[in-house]
Amino acid sequence: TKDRPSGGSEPAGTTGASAKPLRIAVVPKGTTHEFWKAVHAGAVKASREDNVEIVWKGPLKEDDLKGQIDVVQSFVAQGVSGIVLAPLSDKGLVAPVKAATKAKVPVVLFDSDLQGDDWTSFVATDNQAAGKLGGDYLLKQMGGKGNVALLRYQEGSASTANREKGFLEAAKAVSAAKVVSDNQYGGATTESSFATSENLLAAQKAGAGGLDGVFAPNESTTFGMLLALKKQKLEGKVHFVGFDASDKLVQAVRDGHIDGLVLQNPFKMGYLAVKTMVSHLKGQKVDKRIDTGATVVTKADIDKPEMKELLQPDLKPWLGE
Amino acid sequence: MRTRLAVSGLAKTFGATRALVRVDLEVHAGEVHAVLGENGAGKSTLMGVLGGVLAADTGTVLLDGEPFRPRSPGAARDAGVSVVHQELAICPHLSVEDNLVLGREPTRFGLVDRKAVRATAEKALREVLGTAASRIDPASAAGSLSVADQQLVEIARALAVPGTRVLVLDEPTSSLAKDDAERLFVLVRALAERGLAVLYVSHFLDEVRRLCDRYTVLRDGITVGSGAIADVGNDDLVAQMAGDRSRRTTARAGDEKPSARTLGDVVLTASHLAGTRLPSDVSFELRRGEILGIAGLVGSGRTELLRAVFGLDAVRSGTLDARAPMGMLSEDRKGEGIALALSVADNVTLSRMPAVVLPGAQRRATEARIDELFIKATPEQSALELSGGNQQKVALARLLHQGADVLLLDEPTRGVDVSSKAEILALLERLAAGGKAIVMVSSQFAELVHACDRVAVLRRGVLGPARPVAERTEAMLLEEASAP
Amino acid sequence: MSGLSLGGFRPWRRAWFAPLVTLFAVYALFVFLAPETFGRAVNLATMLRQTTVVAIAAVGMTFIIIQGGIDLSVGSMVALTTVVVAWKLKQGSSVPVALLLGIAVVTACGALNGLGTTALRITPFIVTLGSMTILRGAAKGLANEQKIDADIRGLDALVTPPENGLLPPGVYVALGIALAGAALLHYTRFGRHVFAIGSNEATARLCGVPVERTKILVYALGGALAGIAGLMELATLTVGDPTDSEGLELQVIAAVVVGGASLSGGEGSIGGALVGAFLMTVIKTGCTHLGIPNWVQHMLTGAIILTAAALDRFRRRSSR
Amino acid sequence: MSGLSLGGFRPWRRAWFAPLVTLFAVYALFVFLAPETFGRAVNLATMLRQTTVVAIAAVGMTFIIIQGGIDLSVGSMVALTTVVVAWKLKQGSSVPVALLLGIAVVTACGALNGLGTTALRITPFIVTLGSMTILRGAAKGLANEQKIDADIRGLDALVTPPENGLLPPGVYVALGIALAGAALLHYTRFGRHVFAIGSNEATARLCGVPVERTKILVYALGGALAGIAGLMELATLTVGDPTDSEGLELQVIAAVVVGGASLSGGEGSIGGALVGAFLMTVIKTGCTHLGIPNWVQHMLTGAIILTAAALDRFRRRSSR
Ligand SMILES: Nc1ncnc2c1ncn2[C@@H]1O[C@H](COP(=O)(O)OP(=O)(O)OP(=O)(O)O)[C@@H](O)[C@H]1O
Ligand SMILES: Nc1ncnc2c1ncn2[C@@H]1O[C@H](COP(=O)(O)OP(=O)(O)OP(=O)(O)O)[C@@H](O)[C@H]1O
Ligand SMILES: [Mg+2]
Ligand SMILES: [Mg+2]
Repeated sequence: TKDRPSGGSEPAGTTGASAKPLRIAVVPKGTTHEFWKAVHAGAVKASREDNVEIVWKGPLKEDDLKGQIDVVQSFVAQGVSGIVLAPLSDKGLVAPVKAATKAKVPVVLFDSDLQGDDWTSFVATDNQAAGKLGGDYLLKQMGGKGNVALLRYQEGSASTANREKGFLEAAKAVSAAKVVSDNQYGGATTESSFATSENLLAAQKAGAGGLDGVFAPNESTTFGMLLALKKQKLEGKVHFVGFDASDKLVQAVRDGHIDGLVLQNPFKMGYLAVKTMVSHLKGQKVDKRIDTGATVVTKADIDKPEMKELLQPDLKPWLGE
Repeated sequence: MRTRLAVSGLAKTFGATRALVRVDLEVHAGEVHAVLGENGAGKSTLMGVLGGVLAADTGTVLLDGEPFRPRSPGAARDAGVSVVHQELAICPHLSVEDNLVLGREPTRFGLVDRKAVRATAEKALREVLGTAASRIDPASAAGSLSVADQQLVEIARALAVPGTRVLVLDEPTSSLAKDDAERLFVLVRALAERGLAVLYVSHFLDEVRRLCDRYTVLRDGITVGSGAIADVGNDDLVAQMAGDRSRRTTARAGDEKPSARTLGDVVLTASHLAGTRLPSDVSFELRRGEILGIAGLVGSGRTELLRAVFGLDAVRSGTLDARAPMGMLSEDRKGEGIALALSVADNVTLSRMPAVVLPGAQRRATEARIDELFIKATPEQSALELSGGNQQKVALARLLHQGADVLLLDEPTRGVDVSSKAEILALLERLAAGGKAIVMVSSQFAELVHACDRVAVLRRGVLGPARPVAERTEAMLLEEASAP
Repeated sequence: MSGLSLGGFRPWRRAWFAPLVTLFAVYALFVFLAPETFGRAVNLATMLRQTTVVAIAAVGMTFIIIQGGIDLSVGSMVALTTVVVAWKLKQGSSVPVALLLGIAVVTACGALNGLGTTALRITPFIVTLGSMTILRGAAKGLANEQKIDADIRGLDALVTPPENGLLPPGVYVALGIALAGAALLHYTRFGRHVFAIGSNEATARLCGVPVERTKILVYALGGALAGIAGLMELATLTVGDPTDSEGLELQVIAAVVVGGASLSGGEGSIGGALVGAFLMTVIKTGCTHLGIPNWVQHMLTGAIILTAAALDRFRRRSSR
Repeated sequence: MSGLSLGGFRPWRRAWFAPLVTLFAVYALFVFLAPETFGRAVNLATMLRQTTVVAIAAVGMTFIIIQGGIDLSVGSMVALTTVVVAWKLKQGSSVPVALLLGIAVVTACGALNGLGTTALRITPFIVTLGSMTILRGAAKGLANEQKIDADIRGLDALVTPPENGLLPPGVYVALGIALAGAALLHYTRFGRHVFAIGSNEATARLCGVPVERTKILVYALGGALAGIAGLMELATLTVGDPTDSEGLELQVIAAVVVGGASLSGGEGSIGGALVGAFLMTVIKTGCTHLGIPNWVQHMLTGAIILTAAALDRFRRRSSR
């Protein structure tokens, strides 16, 4: 942006506090999904390398747009050096980000997109492509035919909506496959995803072979669906591709209950986002878009070292837990 | 005389209960008309219909010859019928003056005119309280007043309505002290003189005799008699109210004198007891087999004395030595006396229950109390459905069921009909004879003189010595209570 | 009102009548619309299982509401239980120790709620709003703002139907709790005291009812049942989840009140609460089976809550 | 109690006193701990701006609570307003038309809440729980389960500070509403009737207070103010968000009750509600500034709600 601080030593937002290190706020969409923990770890790693201070703060409630706007505004009022943000809405955060830029607090986005271009850089997975990747893999496992269902995440969540869109794109490209349900939302928690999944499976007569494959677009829906499949003794019988990872999900891949998980690289996302912010604050030129990629992990390649790195990044050194 | 209000063939049922069956009533302009009847006879239901609170099932009401069918209390009031209901109707959070103008707030430029409110309030209070009006601060919250003062505020509110043609007073004096009641009588007579028709419900026959011109008696929702008060004796009235019910054992009146009782050991001793505000100095001693009466004016702190003794209010200084379990009957029936939503059975047995409650046993215990106190109710009825006097009896039944040795009674016979009152007093006698110790507060000094062994007078929080009732008369008590 | 009606059997006078009628109507409708999926016995079993958490919590809430209180912290308590138990299990405790600790913690929280309303005399709404927030924070803190992924060592058997049966043990646990609760409420002194306090606290106090103690016990009981509900939740989720059950309190309260309880106290029944809880599950499941979009499902749920309440009003009026 | 005490000025007797003291204490603490960031004027302005939504809704809720009711649907109403207005704007309506329509819709919803409590005589908790669910569904349906992305044509100016000032127009709007509300409550018949109904509804009815009409008006007013709060929310979000403001109702109720209102009706003040609302923002912002983790923030918020309530109890006891 135009307001890049000159000289690189003193960020414009903290006039008068010359000797202080850079203070960068990192604002995720929530704080309790494992995904954000990995982002946090990546951000900490970057902050240590560059010797800056980061403040990690998400909305109190998972996925609460107003809460996130309040947090961003608070950081602007505080005058942090920069804000690294995963916007909960591609429009709703335009104004706060604009206000931040106006107050000479630059913003780097990660995970999800934002309209306009008041931001400095965007570090993320291409969600639609990742959804399509998962969809292609699921249909391949199903032999290119059969009934598939999509368990959606939550109304109005852009990143998962894009994954859902990518998945449907893949499913609809195969004429022998039929999408039998795509309007059920699992909601924000595992518990609601589980109940919805159970009902969805029953409604589609999955037990009697009415369903050949399911797709879930994030960690909580994947876990909820996994629990429901297990409960109805359908694990391994219905093909299942999920999104993101946790210990239980990885174990399910090993057990053959989940065919595959689409993995992003949250650690890298957090790391690169903070790195990008620091470079920008130091006056270097940064790319407008940085893709952190997505891969499908399957039972076959789960023990490969590069997958291990993605699945069980060692967060301890960074989060100290 | 002109007929102001003519009621004919009025009927009203609540579910299976026939509260009014066939009521006829004629009230003239300029008279005070008594409506009499036992507890549950249907008096309050009738007043409810006149006041627009209840809608009658059948029957007609004519007001000055015009059909009168108010659809709401407001409509009745606007048509010239204003009612003081039996149950207190006060908004505790509002100030006294706001209560007095509620529903008719004077406004100026769309805003409440505080000056006019204050003027109206002061005028209304002065009318009812005369020189004693200063004891109620119009700006204070109505909830902080004593029950008696709340009742006076309510009466003042009804009187303040301009254009009133019929004034209905449903047991207005049941919680008033003598002097306030006297003032009210004078006022009511003056209003009648001015041409108002006044309907007056009361269980005090002396009062009725002094105040009213004519009467109508209801029994089980039916008009069973009416005429001029001067033409009937009290016994006749009581007989009309009770009908052929033979339960009235007037024979018991014979064994009423307390002299036969023997006093037991001391169970309650108070010495220089003082509460946070009232009372300020109370000392007495109470023995088994004894009924101690406490006389006093409104605001003298009788209620607070009992509450302090029972442990409901904090004690500031002094000592209290209670050697037996106590039970208390509150003067605030709705607030503390009974739980309206519960059944009669639950209310009666609440104070003493086995750890496991068996419905059959509970019903039997309740039925015994219902018979004992002549309560017009069934055990499974909700207390909400009872008439005021019957609710009072349920509260008393509950206390009896508790079986405590020391009974603290605050206005035990409030709202109870004449025959039941005699029964209750007789029952207290028997309880005392059975070894219970009783402290009784009543604004009816005659009742104290009649029922107690000793009476003490409470004046501004200070309790005088308890003297044997033989040495005291109603007049002496009143004199001592109101001494400056 | 108080479940002690001794007259003839007049079901339409009972608190649970209106919700039960609503339930049958809604159930029949869904069976009619989706006979092949919704009408199956296994679906009934699934719905019963899905109701256990709300049902168990609703038993406790019934006591609290009858007593004139309310408990907004029940969702947080359930989440806290899943976290405490999972954390203990992860630390290697034996299953009984972990379970007991979990239940003990939230029982204590419940008792503290009771203390807040009695000793501090703050309205229950505010006390439990405060503890709802505090306990949510505690759960998140204890779990490190993450799900706790512990080996739950067979706990999931609670919500898994046995080989040769339809209903998992959890459903029987819930039924047993409901029966015990109903007996406690209607046939013991404690239960009558709960009704009395809710109906008129001052009167109860005057009658010598130990108001403070009863209140604290009621809230502690509510906590204990929230703890058991939390175990069911953990058995279902298999992880300790600090963000779990947000908004559960409203579902539980809705179940109890749809079941005929009055929020001003003195009225309510456990049977009604169970029916109310099951009704919610039926609506949710039926909508999913019919593939009805989420937003229609929201509107239906609201409409049915209102219908049940309106029917209940009708009962009350006609019983006058 | 009713805010009309004509005696001496005894602030500690006032309903807003305890929350105000709490507010000052908490504010001072945060300024002390983070003088360079929390103490900045721009931070105060930001906090005031962030409070507008809750504050405006709390004015309406104050009326409802004083009148003896409660409104759980206010969060859904705010969300519905953002959706209706964004949808209208997207359809090309002019700004005033869209705004008026949005406010009219939720005012009608409020009036329907009132009708439910009067005509159907269902308890407010259940009526508004039902409408909370229905309106949430309606918002999602209308928005097609998506955020509505419309050009809000300068509406965001409402919450954007002008070039030469600190406070955005929205803050003044909220203040104006609060003043008008306080005047309505204390100096008009309508206001007195609201107090009277909450204090003793039967008495109010006996005195000819138009109870039904007043109640419907109060709920409609609550709806209208939720609508205006919704406009502020839309101005902040810049999108119509059907999932927005879930749980807002509890924040608003907490603000009103922390501000000294009684949930059993008859008591409450607008000043107290504003202080309560601002207190919540201060805690939230202070925690962000100090980098306090979310779970600690939860616990702090709960603790402070309880402290304010306990202080208020103390006031009431000492005023006896
Ligand atoms: N809401 C109600 N539901 C059912 N029954 C009722 C209701 N109100 C009154 N009743 C019944 O109607 C009858 C008449 O009651 P009412 O209150 O008119 O008596 P009352 O003559 O005023 O008695 P009291 O002298 O005790 O005040 C009683 O049997 C009472 O139980
Ligand atoms: N909570 C209160 N706050 C302030 N004044 C009160 C309060 N309660 C009662 N009072 C006043 O204290 C005085 C004594 O009240 P109390 O009820 O003890 O009198 P009492 O002799 O029992 O009269 P009553 O005949 O009404 O029962 C009354 O003047 C009353 O107005
Ligand atoms: Mg009567
Ligand atoms: Mg008294």
